[in-house]
Amino acid sequence: MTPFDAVAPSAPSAGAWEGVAWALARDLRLALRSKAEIGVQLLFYVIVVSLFPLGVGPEPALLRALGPGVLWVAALLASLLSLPRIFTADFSDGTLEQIALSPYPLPALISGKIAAHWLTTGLPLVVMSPLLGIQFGLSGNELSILAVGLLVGTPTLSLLGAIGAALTIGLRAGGGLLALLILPLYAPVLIFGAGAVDAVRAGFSASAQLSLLGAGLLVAIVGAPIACAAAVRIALD
Amino acid sequence: MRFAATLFANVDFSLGNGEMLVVTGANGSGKTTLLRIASGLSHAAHGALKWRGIAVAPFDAELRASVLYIGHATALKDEFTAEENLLALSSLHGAPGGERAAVREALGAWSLDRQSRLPARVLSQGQRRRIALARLNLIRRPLWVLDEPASAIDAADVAQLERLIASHLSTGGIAVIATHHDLAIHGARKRMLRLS
Amino acid sequence: MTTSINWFRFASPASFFPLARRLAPWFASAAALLALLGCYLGLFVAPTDAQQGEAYRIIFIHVPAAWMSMFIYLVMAFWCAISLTFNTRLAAMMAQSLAPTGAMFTFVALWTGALWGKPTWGTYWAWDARMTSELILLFLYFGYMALRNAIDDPRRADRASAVLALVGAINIPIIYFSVKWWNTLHQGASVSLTAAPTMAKLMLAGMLVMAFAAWFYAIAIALLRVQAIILERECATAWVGELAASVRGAK
Amino acid sequence: MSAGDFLAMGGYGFYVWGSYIVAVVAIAIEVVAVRAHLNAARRMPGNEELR
Repeated sequence: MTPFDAVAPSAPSAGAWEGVAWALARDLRLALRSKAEIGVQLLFYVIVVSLFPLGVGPEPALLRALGPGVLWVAALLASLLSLPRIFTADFSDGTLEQIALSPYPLPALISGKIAAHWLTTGLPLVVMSPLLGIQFGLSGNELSILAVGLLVGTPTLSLLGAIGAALTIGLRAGGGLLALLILPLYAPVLIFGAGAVDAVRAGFSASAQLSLLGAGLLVAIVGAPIACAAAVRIALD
Repeated sequence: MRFAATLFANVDFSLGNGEMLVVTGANGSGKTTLLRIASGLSHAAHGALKWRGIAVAPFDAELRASVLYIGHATALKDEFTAEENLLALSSLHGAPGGERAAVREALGAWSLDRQSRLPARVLSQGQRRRIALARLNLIRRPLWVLDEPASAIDAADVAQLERLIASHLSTGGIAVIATHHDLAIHGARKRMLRLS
Repeated sequence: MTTSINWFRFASPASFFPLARRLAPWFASAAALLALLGCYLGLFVAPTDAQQGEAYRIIFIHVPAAWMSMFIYLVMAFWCAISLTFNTRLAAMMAQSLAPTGAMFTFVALWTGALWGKPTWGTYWAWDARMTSELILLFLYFGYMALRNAIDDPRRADRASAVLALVGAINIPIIYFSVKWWNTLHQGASVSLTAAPTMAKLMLAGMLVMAFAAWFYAIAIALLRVQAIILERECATAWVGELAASVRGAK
Repeated sequence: MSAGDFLAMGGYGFYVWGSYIVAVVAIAIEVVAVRAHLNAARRMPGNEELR
């Protein structure tokens, strides 16, 4: 059997879903090996949110007005903080090269990595946010819209953030550069996420904001992995 | 080119089935860059990379399905055990089977049975190199691109490496190897390329 | 900016350098003349506005600067797309040479917008939809420039910043409409810059002349800066030597 | 329109001139910066002839 016969699956593009599955399973197992890190991300979210009442005072009406914005900005920062983890470790130990040279399509593999990043950083925020919302005196209805908004918004944050993380692989400029690149792109997600809770508070339905967040997510799901793949290949060149 | 400095120019070679190119040269002469270009990771400033006669861009799907690149980095995750690392890498490259049995057998071939359950971070650099080389037993690819494969491993393992490369070439495989050791590969059509 | 010249022939920095050298002064002088004409129209000829008195004369700087800040980012994204698809260094150099000018126009647009906001709304910063998205555009410019000089290898810098510029360009409309939605949601349709005073023909003429002045200025500055970038990046290659020989010959 | 009125700009002088001066200064800074950048590039090794 010459090596030529045993080449990898003939139609690599057919392997897209296996690629997603491979990356998701591998990154989740990696993340679960260092559970403490997930805890740190979550604690960062809690701390940032809890700092605001110290800054603006405990006055309930004010906290209610600030609540959604604070919870969403803190979610942005928590997501931003954990982005380098997607590529940096793999870049330094050489696995990113092997991933880029795999027959599976690179955007699929990267989607799996981003999904794993969301499950370990975005989802815990969604679960934690109603609890923190109570600190800000948000009503039950507002808390549920906050959680739903984060559920739809945080994957978009991971997807857009992954582009920035891929562009800054191996650069010594550090987190500041990543924040500068990505936070402007986060603005629409923040606007509609926090806007959804405000709409509900004012008695309107938040379906408009949530559907726009959903649309943003779909666009990001299609576009971000492709941009990330290009950025990873550029970084490996 | 690296940082806009030309490392080497008008290098031209083509390899057929069963042929091996050994690239030598001082450190910094561009051996790694040449190998990365050959494996489709990097761009060449000028000139083209052809696979099976067709010019291919970096990360070309056809080339990715045919190349096995082992660079300086061992591509091991510290949190994973030796076995898990190899399982992940072989399934990443869609190696047929890729189950634990083939992985254990490969680790055995490189006398790493006892270390197979240990997380990679506790292993020595030599052991990690051998795990990286164990991929040669697992992943079937026509084109091998190996960057200093014989570094940090002892004589017995170099012999194992030479046997693997010889059998790869005998079944019609191609190899591009950068190395300082003169690998004794008998009966293979060996070509030398020295980068000054 | 891509004039009718067959720029494929000038795709290599070597052949584009002399062209940039010759064209830059022409665009610069055109820009200067138009700017003078524009200022004359704006400050002397244009009538006083009924509602805003003389304050509206700021639009002759603000609106062209705002247009240019957006236009330059799109031209930058165009050159980045070219540099990624055709893998040409020169296209990436053009994008690199435009970014600082785009950032400057964005800053000027923000500054003049604030100074115009004070007399019209009473505050320098009223979170107006266009001004807020202009601010985010400034961050996009700084992001592009920061990424560029965070990467040492010029090749990677070109391609990575190109991807960023394209992702940014796709997001500009999204950012603009979401900020517009956010602004109307919170403030209702307050007076915003779009409700500029009814444009007497003379005012419009003044603004268009200033817009062209800004455009030619941007081309001139980009052509100057691209020469410096070409020299910096191509200085190792032989052609700079030959070029010097030809320049000596021509002198 | 006397020079005084012109400068006063109907009471909005500060804002109008504040805008025009900042624009001119910004452009001047950029022109100087680019010229310096070009001259520095010309003096780089390998470009001596182009000085």
